[in-house]
Amino acid sequence: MRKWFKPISLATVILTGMVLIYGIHDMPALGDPDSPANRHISPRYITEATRKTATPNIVSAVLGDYRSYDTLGESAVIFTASISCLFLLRRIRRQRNHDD
Amino acid sequence: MIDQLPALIIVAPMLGAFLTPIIGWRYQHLCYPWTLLVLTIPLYSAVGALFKVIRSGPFGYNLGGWAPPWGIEYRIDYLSAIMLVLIATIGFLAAVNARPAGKTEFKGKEAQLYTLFLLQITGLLGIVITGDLFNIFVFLEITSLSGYGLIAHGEEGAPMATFNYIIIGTIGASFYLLGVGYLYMATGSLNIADLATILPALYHSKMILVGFAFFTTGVAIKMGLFPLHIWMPDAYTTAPNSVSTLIAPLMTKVAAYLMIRILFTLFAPDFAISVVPVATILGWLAVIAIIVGGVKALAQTDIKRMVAYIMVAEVGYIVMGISVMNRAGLTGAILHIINDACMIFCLFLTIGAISHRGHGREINHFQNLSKKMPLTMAAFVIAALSMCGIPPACGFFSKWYLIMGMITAGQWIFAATLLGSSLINAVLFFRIIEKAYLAPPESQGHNHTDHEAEEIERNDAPLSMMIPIIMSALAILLLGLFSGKIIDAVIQHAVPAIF
Amino acid sequence: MGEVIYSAKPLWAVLVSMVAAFLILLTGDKARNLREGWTILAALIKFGLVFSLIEPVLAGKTIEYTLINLLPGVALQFRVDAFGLLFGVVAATLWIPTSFYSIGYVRTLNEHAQSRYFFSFAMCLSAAIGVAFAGNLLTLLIFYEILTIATWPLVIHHEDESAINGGRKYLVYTLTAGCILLLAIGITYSLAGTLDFVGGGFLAGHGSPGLLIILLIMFIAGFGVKAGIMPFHEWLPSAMVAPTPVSALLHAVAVVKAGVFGCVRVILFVFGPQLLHELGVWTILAGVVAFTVVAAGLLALGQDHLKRRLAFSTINNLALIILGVSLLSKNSMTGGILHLANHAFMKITLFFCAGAIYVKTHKDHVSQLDGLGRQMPFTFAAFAIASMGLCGLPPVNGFISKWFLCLGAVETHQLVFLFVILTSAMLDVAFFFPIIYNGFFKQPLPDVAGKIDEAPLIMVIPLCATALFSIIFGIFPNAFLNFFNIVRLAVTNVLGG
Amino acid sequence: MTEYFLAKYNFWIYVVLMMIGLYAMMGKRNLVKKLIGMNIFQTSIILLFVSAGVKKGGATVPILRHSDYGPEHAEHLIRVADYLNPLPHVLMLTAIVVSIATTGVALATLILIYKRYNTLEEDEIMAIRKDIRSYKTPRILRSKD
Repeated sequence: MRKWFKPISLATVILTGMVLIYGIHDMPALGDPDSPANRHISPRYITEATRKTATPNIVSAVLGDYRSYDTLGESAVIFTASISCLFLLRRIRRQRNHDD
Repeated sequence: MIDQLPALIIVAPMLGAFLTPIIGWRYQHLCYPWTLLVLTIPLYSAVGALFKVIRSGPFGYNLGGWAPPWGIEYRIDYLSAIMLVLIATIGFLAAVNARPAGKTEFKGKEAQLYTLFLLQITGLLGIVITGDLFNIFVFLEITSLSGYGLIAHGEEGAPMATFNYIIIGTIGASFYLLGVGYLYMATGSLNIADLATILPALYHSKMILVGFAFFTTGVAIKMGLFPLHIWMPDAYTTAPNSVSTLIAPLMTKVAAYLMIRILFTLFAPDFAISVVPVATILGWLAVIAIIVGGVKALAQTDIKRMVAYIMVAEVGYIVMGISVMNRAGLTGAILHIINDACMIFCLFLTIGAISHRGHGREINHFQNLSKKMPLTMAAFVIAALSMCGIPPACGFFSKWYLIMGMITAGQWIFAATLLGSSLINAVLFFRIIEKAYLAPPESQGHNHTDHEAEEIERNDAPLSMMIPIIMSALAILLLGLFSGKIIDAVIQHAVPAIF
Repeated sequence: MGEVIYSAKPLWAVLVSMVAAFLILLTGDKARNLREGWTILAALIKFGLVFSLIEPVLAGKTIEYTLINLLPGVALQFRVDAFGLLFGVVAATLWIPTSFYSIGYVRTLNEHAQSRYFFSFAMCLSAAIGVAFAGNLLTLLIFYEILTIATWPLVIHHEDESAINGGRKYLVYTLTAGCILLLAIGITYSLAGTLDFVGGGFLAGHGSPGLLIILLIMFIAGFGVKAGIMPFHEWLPSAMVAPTPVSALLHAVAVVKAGVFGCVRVILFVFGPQLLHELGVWTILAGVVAFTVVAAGLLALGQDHLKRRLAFSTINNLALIILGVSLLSKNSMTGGILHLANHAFMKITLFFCAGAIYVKTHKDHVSQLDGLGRQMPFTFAAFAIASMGLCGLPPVNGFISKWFLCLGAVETHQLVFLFVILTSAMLDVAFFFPIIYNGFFKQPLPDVAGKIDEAPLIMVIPLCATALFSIIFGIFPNAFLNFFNIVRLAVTNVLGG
Repeated sequence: MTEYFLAKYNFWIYVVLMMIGLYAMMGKRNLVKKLIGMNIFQTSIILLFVSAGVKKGGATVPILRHSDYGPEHAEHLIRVADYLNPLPHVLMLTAIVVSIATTGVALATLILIYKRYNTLEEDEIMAIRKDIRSYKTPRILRSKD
């Protein structure tokens, strides 16, 4: 089983890579201002965000207002991680104290 | 108030989680009532949302007042409404159940247990409620991270299982994010409803195909679908009992929900049939999952690991229902998401109670358990019968719809696998029931057993475990009896109209 | 078909023993008299409810009650027609003597886990009545599966090696059958879009002949397991490890008859005689069943264990019922359906006798029963009456049903089946009469000679009662319960006119 | 051909990075290497997203220039092509945080693992766990003593 581990993972990786490369063909070229991503939703952010949120930094405006719930979630993620780490590691310190 | 229900569903448990460590700083014992108090809000709101949907159809909620697709939209339709109720209910009951086991498993750190508990429920609710692909990713990560933190607290092998879960789970979430990226680059949008209108014109774009592939793979990892299930049995077996009751029934189901969303809402159903043969692939993976899950479960003597492998098979059921791409099959899949969540919940609850009373998890040590813990074992029997598909427990009805789906699609092998799997379940569970209900072979001779029965001390689960156990067992029966009603009122609207 | 009455009576008839079951469990071992009181009370109420349905049904009405919608077009629905009523009446009537008998049996033997025993028993009866009154295939399946599960604790009651093995075998057979049935019903639903029983069948015109034949095979295999059709009979003799009252009511009346009932429902109310004639499979079906009749009779000869012998006799008679129905002529159907009721009375008497003998002497092998007849005259007399009935001798009720079966076989011009029926009667003589002869005329074995008297009254009275009723129904087939009229009506419902 | 590659070189880089990361996560037996692979993997996705927001032709960071700023300005005066697409940046800010959080939890778990088994080689851990399950003194710990 172990012997096959590396070949299997290599095969999976190559397969994934091939899928990825297959997808590249239809990708817009780098920096194409007419790519769908640059045309569909973002123009509105650039034109109206500053007026509506009174923030010249559009990234901040989107982060803090349009998509503020992503940011709330983001802070929850950090909070989750910090709580997890804090308490996972606290156990060890206690155990060590106990051992001493 | 009623208009803000959707926001409340997410914000209440999230803020509750933020406050829990502060409360727990001084008053550790208040964390438990606080958690229950907080969880009543999403429960109330979810039920309210469900009734609103039933009354007046799906509705959206624009967060911050920004119209979609520019802002994030919470979209509550029939499917997400019933999932919300499911998650909020099971989350609440799991929280009720968490205290006795949590006291020993998280000694002195209950504040952390309840914080992560609330965050886990927040994440699960968020995945279901939001109508924005990237927002789903964020909630997915909240769910996963709180899951990692909780599972790592388990028994001996838990950290290793958690690390594997982190690696594989991150691959899953990243694949999902990659899918979002591809779709974003092809369309420029992140809103599911918006994407659903743009995508059909692009179905043959290679970007969409690749994005779709990564979507389904990522979700399949989170779901534990067959070759990607390897993290699941270890993680759920080693997890603390107070935690596995929450994570095990819901995580896979929410991932299944996501799969339905992607296959049927984001993409039109015929994309998965005619453009890419993903339905066929999923169907056969499901067959293998059911067989492998069942056979692996047969080999276990640890009841918790056994149930974890059964879950692999149950995921197969749901995917199979999705894969046949017809009304009956999808109805069965959605019904099975609900039913299976209740059954797995009840099983993990009873396993937790049995372990809590010091009877371990080794099936061979379950002698006389029915006399020691009669109510717990009665609930276990109900869940077990439901797993075997015995009416009127709910398992029968989802199985019925799934089989109808297979018949409509003419997939006889799938149908045979389903039926065979319920027989395997019967073997699995009657093995345990025999052990728990029959006197051990040494003490035969009928005249003595009555006296012995009196000697065996009856010591059933503590009240806070008993309430969820009884509720879940009742839910299994009621969901079965009222499955017709549930389908009429909710699920039939959740199935795409073109079927 | 006639007027439809909407009434919750069928539901109550099902629920009453279910409620009683939970009351029994709550009362527990502490108050035995109260617990057994629940059983008897429920048995009487159930009988009253079912009995009150006879009159409207005979007047050509159908009693219907829809509980809740399960699927589009399929509800959890009770519909009492003549055929269902027949099974319901038989099960509800025989529960009363069995209740008394059970009490005597478990108390005399001081059985363990009595609460579980009475609980499961009451659940079984609930399920059996549910099967009888089910208005469509799905409702039937639901109660059928409940019946499967509720019987299991009774089969493994002794909790020893052979009981557990018997229980496992029972579960493997019946649960597999349940799965096959589920699939078959699913296919039926996808073909016809309905599952409601219709006299004369509803499948005609749906699906290709090949598919329908496969469907029929699946149905017969699914229900045939409980009905003990060969080669699915293996579990029944093994399940004889259960306490005798269980064997009596369940393995002679409720459970196995539920299988037969299902088979007949499928043959007459799902497929219908017309369709089966068109498909041309009825001869094959009848052939398979006829094989079971003869083979089970021959196997019974070889059994020394009394209950196993009775089990094979049961298999033999159940097959006879299905044979009668699958011959599809008016008289054979009448005979078959009537035999469903008559066989119940006779076979329960036989099992009661076997139990009474076991309680008194702890003997359960045919070869050990020599001379007991003179010490237990009532028991053996009842045994003699019932076995005469099974052999088809007048004036016991078995004669009437076998007479109609023979008439039906002649009617269809299939003399081979007539031969089968007569052979089976002959075999019955061969494996029952030695028992009676040895019991009355041989010298008793030394260890029992002169020491044995009758079993407790609470056991003897039920078995005498059922034997007496066997004779009464033999002379007046319409006495009290109107069996013959009900059967006539059931046949008319199927064939029309 | 070269142009074809050059026009989308960002994607090629991302594919290569991703394959490296994925291989490290799956094929490596050392847990820290797996974790590093995970980071490479996540970084490649961030790269993909950010490169989707690039606009050639003089676009700058999405912070409004003073000339474009002011409530009296009509919206149509702001040229969309002048600014990079802000949305991928927003998304990736979140994704980076998520990635850091995951790494943090994974590292905490690794510490737990190390304290428990005294090693971070997966094969050795498996061997120790096998011994623990069969109630033997773990062989790795024995050899170190």
